[in-house]
Formats: sequence, C-alpha cells, structure tokens
Amino acid sequence: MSLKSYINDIWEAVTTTAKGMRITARYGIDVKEEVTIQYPEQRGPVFERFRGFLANDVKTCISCNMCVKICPVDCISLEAVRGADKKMVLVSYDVNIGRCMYCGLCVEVCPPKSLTHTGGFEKSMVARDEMVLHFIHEDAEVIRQRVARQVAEAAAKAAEEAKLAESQPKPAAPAAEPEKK
Amino acid sequence: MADLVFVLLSILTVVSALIVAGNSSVIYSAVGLLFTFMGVAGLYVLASADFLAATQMLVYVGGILVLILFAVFLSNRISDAKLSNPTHMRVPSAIVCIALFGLMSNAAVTTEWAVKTNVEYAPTTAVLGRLLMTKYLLPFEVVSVLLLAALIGAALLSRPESAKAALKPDMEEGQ
Amino acid sequence: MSATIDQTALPTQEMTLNMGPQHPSTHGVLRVILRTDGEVVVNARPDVGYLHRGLQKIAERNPYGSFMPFTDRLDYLASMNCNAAYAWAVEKLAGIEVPERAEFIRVIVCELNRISSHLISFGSFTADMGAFTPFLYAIRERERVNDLFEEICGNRLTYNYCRIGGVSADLTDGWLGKVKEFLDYFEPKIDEYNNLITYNKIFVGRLANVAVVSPEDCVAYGLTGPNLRGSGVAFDLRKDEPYSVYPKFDFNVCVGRGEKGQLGDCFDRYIVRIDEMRESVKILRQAIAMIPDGPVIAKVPRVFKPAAGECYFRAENPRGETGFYLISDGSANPYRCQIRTPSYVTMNIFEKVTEGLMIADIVAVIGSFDIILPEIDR
Amino acid sequence: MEQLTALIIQKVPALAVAPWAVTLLLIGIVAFIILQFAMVFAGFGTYLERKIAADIQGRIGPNRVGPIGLLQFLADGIKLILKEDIIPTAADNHLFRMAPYLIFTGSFAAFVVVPFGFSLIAADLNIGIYYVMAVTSLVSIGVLLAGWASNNKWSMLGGMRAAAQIVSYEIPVGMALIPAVLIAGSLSTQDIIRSQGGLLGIFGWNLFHNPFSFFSFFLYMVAALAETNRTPFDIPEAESELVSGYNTEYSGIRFGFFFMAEYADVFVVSALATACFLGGWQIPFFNAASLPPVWANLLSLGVFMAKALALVCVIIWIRWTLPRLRVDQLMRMSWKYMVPLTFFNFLGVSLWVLVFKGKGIPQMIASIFG
Repeated sequence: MSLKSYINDIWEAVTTTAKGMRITARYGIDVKEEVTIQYPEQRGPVFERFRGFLANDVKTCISCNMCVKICPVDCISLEAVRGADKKMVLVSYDVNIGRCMYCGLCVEVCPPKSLTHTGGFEKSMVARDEMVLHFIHEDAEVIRQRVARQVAEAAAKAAEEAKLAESQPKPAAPAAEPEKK
Repeated sequence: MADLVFVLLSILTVVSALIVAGNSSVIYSAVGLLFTFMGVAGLYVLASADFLAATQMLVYVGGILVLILFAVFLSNRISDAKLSNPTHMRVPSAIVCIALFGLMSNAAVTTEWAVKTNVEYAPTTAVLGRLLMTKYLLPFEVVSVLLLAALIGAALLSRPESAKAALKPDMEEGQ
Repeated sequence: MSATIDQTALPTQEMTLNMGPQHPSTHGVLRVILRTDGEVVVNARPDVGYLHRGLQKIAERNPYGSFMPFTDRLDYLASMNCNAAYAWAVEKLAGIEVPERAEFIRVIVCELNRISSHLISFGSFTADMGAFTPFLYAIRERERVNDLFEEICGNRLTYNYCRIGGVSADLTDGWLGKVKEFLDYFEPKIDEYNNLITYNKIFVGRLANVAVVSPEDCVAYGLTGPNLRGSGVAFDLRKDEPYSVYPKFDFNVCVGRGEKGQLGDCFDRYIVRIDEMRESVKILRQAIAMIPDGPVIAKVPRVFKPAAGECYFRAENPRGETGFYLISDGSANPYRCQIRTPSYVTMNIFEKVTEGLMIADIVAVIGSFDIILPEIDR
Repeated sequence: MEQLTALIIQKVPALAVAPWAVTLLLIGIVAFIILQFAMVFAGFGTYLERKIAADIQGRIGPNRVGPIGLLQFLADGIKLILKEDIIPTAADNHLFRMAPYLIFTGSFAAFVVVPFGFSLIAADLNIGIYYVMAVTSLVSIGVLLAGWASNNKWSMLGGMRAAAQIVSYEIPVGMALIPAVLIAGSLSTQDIIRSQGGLLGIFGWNLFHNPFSFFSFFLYMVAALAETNRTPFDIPEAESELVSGYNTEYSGIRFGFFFMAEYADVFVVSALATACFLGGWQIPFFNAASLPPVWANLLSLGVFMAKALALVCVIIWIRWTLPRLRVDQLMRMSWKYMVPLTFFNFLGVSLWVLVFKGKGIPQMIASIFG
C-alpha cells in the first residue's frame, strides 16, 4: 500500500462522508420534506377505485352466483331461494373478510353491479367470526319460511285463479319445497 | 473512616481472590479476578497512589482480564456454557500453599515496616512522570524494549504458516 | 480485500449458527445454516421452504382468470410484472390479440413497478449495510408509485391489475401526467442516492470484491436479471427476446463494469439496479409519449377455455426471468402451471459464493442478490 | 468535597461530631444528582435521537406523549421498568444479572470528572482523563460477560466484537486526547479547560491551538464513536447482522441499563471532547471568574451543555447517515489508520509544545499584533 493510496483512502472517506452528511442535514433542516401523515387525524386520499371491504346492495342483487364462482378463495357464500315471482330471493349473503384478498374479481363480474368495494379499510374485532360480514340481517330460517309461505300462497292463489277460470282444471304448481341453491 | 474503607476493600480483595482460586468455573474465576483487581485499585487509592490505581484498572481490567476472557472463550466451545478447570494434585498444592502462606505471614509479621505517620493525599502523577523520565529512565526503557520484543514475537507467532513461509527467505537473506 | 483467513494455520472448532428464519436481514423467512470459524463463514447452506403455499397447485384448481390474484403473491414487490407475465403467458397459450393501448399500459405499470421494486431492493440493501436513512427515502419514493397504482387499480401492494386480454380498467384522467410528475421528481433523486450512499467509502468497502460471481458461473447456475447483468453479461429479455411493445422503446441494457472492484461483485449487482431505474424512467417517458387510444381489453369469453396445448412465456422482471409454463387440456383450469422464479434459481449459487466470507458479508450477499422469499418458495 | 464539608461544619457546628457522615452525605447527594442526570440524559438522548432521525428521514418522530413528544422517554422508561425481566433458562444466571450493572458502572463512573461548569464537578481528580480511560475498561468486561452469559451465539459474537473493538480503540482515544493534556500540562479536566481560557475567545480552544490538535479533535471523535459502539462502528449490536448483539436476550430494566449506559457514553464522549478541544465551559470573550460564583457556574454550565449537546447532535447525525463497517475493516481502520495517525499527531503536538513553548497559533498571531 503506497502512501498515496493511503492518503487517498482517508481523503475519500472524509469527502464521501461529508457529502452524505450534507444531504441528510438538508433533509433534517428542511421541514417541508416531512411526508408523514398523522393517520387517524390526517388521512390520505381514498381513490375512487380503492378496493376496500366488499358491500352488496342486496336489493339489486340477483343471486346469480357469479361472484361465488369466480372468487379464488371462496370467501363469499350465498344462499338464495326461488321466490314467488320466479326471481331468486337471497337468504344469506356472507363475505368472510378474513379470507378475502381484495382482488376485485367478484366486483368485475357482478352483472347488476350490486357488489361493490367500499372505501372502508378500518376494522378491528376480537373474535374470528366477526370477520364474516352478513348482508342479510334477518334470520335465514325466517326468510326461508316466509318465501315458502309466499310461494305457497302464490301457488294457492294461482290454483284458485285457475279454479275460478274453471275452463280447464290445471294441476296446481308444486309449492312444496322451495328450490335451494 | 479510612480504616473502615480499608477493611471493606481488604475483604473484597481477599474474598474475590478466594473465588478466583476456589471456583471451578473459569469464567467465575475471571469475574472474581475483576473484583480482586478493583479491590487492589481501591487499596492503591487509600495508599495515595491515584495514578497507580487508574493504571491497575486500565491495564489489568481493560487489558489483561479481557485477554484472559478472550483466551477462555476462544479455546473452548463457545456454545458450552460450563467451562470448568478441574483440580489436580490437591495434596502437594495444599502443602505448597500452606508453606507459602506461612512464609509470607511470617515475613509480614516480623518485618519492621516504616510507618508514615501523616499521610498526605497528594497527586502523584507529576512526580511519577518526572522520576520515570530522569532517575528511572534506563529501567523504563529496558522494560519498553522487552515489551516491544514480546509484541513482535506475538505478531510473528500469530502469522499464518503460509505468510511465515513467504517471509522466511527474506529473513535469511537479511541474516 | 474479501476477508479470507488461512484455515490451515490454527485449527479451531467450528460453530454452527442458525440465521433465520426470523432474522432481520434475510428478507423474509429464509433460513441460512452457517458453519463459521469465528466470524468467517466456512459454509452457508440456505434452507428454503418456510413460505411454501403451493401456488402451482392452486393454479390447477382455479380457472385461468382466477389465478391472477395469486400471481400478486409471487413477488409482492413487483406484482404488476408478475400479473403481466402471467397474462402474456395465457394470451400466448390461447392466441389472444391484446389491444395496443393495453400493452402500453402494461409496459408503463411494469416499468413503474420495476422502479419501485428496485427502490425497495436499494433501500433494504442499505438498511442491511447499517444505513437506515436511504431505506426510508426509498420507501418515500415508492409510496408515490403506490399512490399511482392505487389510483388506477385500487390497491397498493397486490394490484391484480392485468386481465387475460388486457387490463382491468383504463387509466384514470390525468394519470399519465402524474406519472410524468413523478418521473421529474424521481430522476434527480437517483443522483442524490448516489451521493448519499452509493459512493460512500464505507459502503463501497462493504460491497466491492465481495461474493464475486464470474459470468460463466452466472450462466451455468442460471442467474438472470440484474444478478446476471451485474457480472457483465448483457442479457435482457426485453431486448434479446422482445415481447409486448418493448421493441418500440430505446433503452440500454445496464451491465456491471467492475467499477470498484472485480467484475460481478456485490457492488456491481447493486449499481446495475440503480442504473436500471434510470433506464426505466427513459422507457416510461417514451411510453407516455407514444401511448395510443383505444380499448384496454380484448373480447375474451367469460368461460375461458383455451385449446389443448402448452406454452412457456418468460418476462424480464425486476429480479430476473419469471417464466410461466402452462399446459392446457382444453378445460377452464390449467392442467399444469409451472412457475420459474428468478430468486429460487439464484439461491443455488448462494452456497458457492459465500464460502470464506464473513458473517456481515452474508447479509450483503443476500441483499445484493435481492431475493424475495415468496418467489423462492411459491 | 473536604472544603465543602468544612464549610458546612463551620456553618452548623452541631455536625462536627461526625464530619465523615457529612462527607458521606455530600457524596451521596452529588452521586444522586449525577445519576439522575445520567438517567434523564439517557431519556433526553433517546428523544433527541428519534427526533433528529425523524427529521433527517422526512418523518415527524415522537409527538404524542406530552408537548411535541417530550415525555416520550418517560413512557418508554416506565414501560421498561414494568416489563417482565426475562432470564433465559440456559443463561448463566449470576453473570447475566451482573453484566448490565458492570457496563452501567463503567459508563457512569466517568461522570465523576465531567466538568459541568466553572466549579461544578463531582471530583476534580488529578488524573481526570486517565481515570475516564480506566473506568471505561469495565465496559468491555461487561459486554463480554453479557454476551457470554446469554448463552446465545449471536450475543456471544456481539460481546466478542464489542470487547475487541473497545480494547483496540482505547489506544487511539487515549492518544487523541493527549494533545490537550500536553498543552495544559495536566490530566485534570478542569486544568485543561482553564488552559484554554483567555480573552482570545474561541481561538483559545485547543481545537485551534495548532494543526495537530485540530486533527486530534476529529481523530478523537472518530475513535470515540467507535468506543461507544455507535454507527458507523456499531458492529457489536449491528441489528441487521447480529439482531442486537450482546443485549439480545435482555429485557425490561436490565435492557434499560444497557440503554442508559449507551447514552451516558455518548454524553461522556461529547463532554470530554468539549473539555479537551472546545474550551469546555469557557465563555467566549468573557472571563467567568469575574462573575459572582452562582452566575459564573450557571453560565458556564449552560455553555458547557450547549457545546456538549451540539456534539451529541453531530454524533446522532453521523449515525443516521453512514452505513456500518465490517469487523475486519473496523480493526484495520483502528490499527492501520487511527493508531498511526494519532501517534503522528502526538509526536507533532509534542514537538510543537517543545519548539513554540506551548504557544498556539492564535496566540502567536495575537502577539504579532500586540
């Protein structure tokens, strides 16, 4: 090791250190460089396309099962029965947000666009079953019975109408078991 | 008060020295040695030898004890938590120890110590420095040369074999 | 200057050290079993598999489209690149024509993601070397890329933006302007990083001449990406096996130059990433200027069943060549999906290059190879 | 201390029965004050470190506990005290418990000779600087024991690295301080500061005494950084290699002791640098002795703390800029660069003092202009 390279080593170490320290000092002094967001009080922008918790507008949902089929992690479970007006009636629509990976595939395939991502991302819970979001708050059995009753009533009504029409006695629609998905 | 401190320091020194000798774990012995050194340093302070006390700490604690610990760690399995030094030849060593103890205590009791009545706590550093540079210059330099020789020897010994082999022709040429 | 100590001189007992799977600088759950002689590593054997999730099997159990979110998890620092690579692979398999705007969008997001991935690589590498501040600067810049991505796809890490036949949604209004703004802001920062840390004497001392990989070894062990280019082999799939719209852009392939030590040392691998960020900026500027209008997704049937056959597609990802080998039996799910990930291949050479280094160098080697664990274990 | 005792006994003659008790009490009080200072400084040091780190990194730093986060260190301290003190079952119980105290004692004992002000010093030892060097050697034993007693290989490596580092850097640290000792002709910190007085203002400082002492200051700062295990020489606790080094297995208040020792070290290093090179408590262009003692002490305390804290800030600033060296590079730096350079400086200063009769450049210039 020659004396020149020895001194050069020291010189390089000093200058490069000084260079770096000048940069950090500039950041240290410049208050405008602070980028931290004080989270709960200050919030960053929530973009329109932000993929937060799933939310299903159950009124427009047509229970087509597309979301359940495409979901790669099976976090959506859906139960529907055929209602009196031949449309599907949701019995339960649960999203397990503990499983959900917020990929957004279900929202994309939803035909009536009833399933959406909300901007919500804050949630804390103490038990695992709280991670399952229920979108139908009524008890499933109650809905099932109600729909069955409606279907039965509709069938009875239809049968009565048919009887009233009287021309040809048609066999009444089988109103026994509601169709299950 | 000074007597009390003296007694306390003596107890510390002796007890920790006993630990050094008696404990079967090398590490515990080393730690005992640490307290022995500290006790001795305290005794130096009581004897108004402040520079010597600091040197005791610096050289023995900071240098020699660290070296001892290093040597213990390096020469044993680090993962082995139980480092022990088994005792051999208890009877002969006991005889030697007792004889030595008798000799020393006899010497301590029979010697006529020159007692300084009025101890003045004065800094010694300047005096020491002056003496080392004037009256005791020759011994000082001789010791320095000895230490230097030891240093060079240690550096040579710790060289890897290949470097030593590469070094040899040069040395022979030099001779 | 790499620290090797003559082992013959002083026979000492070796120590087995377990580095990881919980260790701050193994970049995840990598476990390295070190046999050391004091501080000098005699042997370092990587033990992978702590993050195995069976992604290839998952691919077989899902329809082609539904596997897309899982590619996010392949290399979570470059999700866009993995998304796009998978999409290109499926499109090659099924022979789908992708609209040009979609290709441009893919290239733009891929290059943006390459920047953000290299930023993390740079940042975590400097943090491994003990300088924590550049790491936070890198994170700060990456945050802006994440904001850009969040605006177009709604997520910050696992984007799932590409679709078979295009991308999930068109760019939002003014997004390209924001990208331009970011590039103008970001380009001077690279020089700042160089001044702050790259040419710092200590940093160079830690990297130069450490873990030298010769070009021949690189090729023999199948290293790709910046790790290969760091050894001076100018091989870049974007140039040498061009896909998508890459042929339209003018950019250089950055290679290591042995600037501070031997060719192929940690410093070369590091500096290649820094240089690549500049090249990505160059590509992005051209792509923004050239992007055409039009649809962003081709018409793909909802129940997508490519004809029976097989294909292999490889793309130049930030960490190297990511390849998807797909076999279709005509059904809606792939019959087999084999993923070639660069980090996994890189780990093969790890044991060879770490011999005789010091423990601190192991950290440097892991950082300079820029491995990412979910890619190794899939 | 004896004078103070005599003074108190003079004022309150009833205490004359047991003068040693008064002395003991006084020692206790002074020790308590300095201990408190060390603890508060450790807290304040963490706050300063975090705030400066945050500023440099474009963050905000602690700002929740108390005004602008000033009470954060209290929260941290309470947390450390309340935390469970875990001792690994495989660890060596006694040594594991003892090591933090050794380290803390080593760092804390140095405060005895820190000259806080005009006459504010716990004990103006005649061997001041040498004493600091001596007591800090306890730290190396402490870290070795801490590393070994943890029965963790990573801790062990950290302890060995730390001890090797402290032992090797003790030489350049001592050698770099010698110029100040040579110029003052005394090892006592107060004497060294007094030698830098005069109405030359900041040019009375040893820093500007001659070119060799100027470089000595920087060499001292670099070597002292290494001795306190701060970045870029923090290889014993390198968090990216050894996780945390010798204190990996420690928790609770025992970890707190390591922590306090670290910041105490940083302060002692800065204080020594201030005392030896930056004029200590000397108020520029002003003679402290001409003031009433209370004011002189307060003013000089303020000046001393300002200088020392500025150095602490520089140390923190360096920490958040530089990467870390490797073990062999660290040792190479000590033996190949620091030791020769400090010896060279030592020689230069000795010659300077011999040739120019201890006069510094500013003094010579001043004498030219009358």
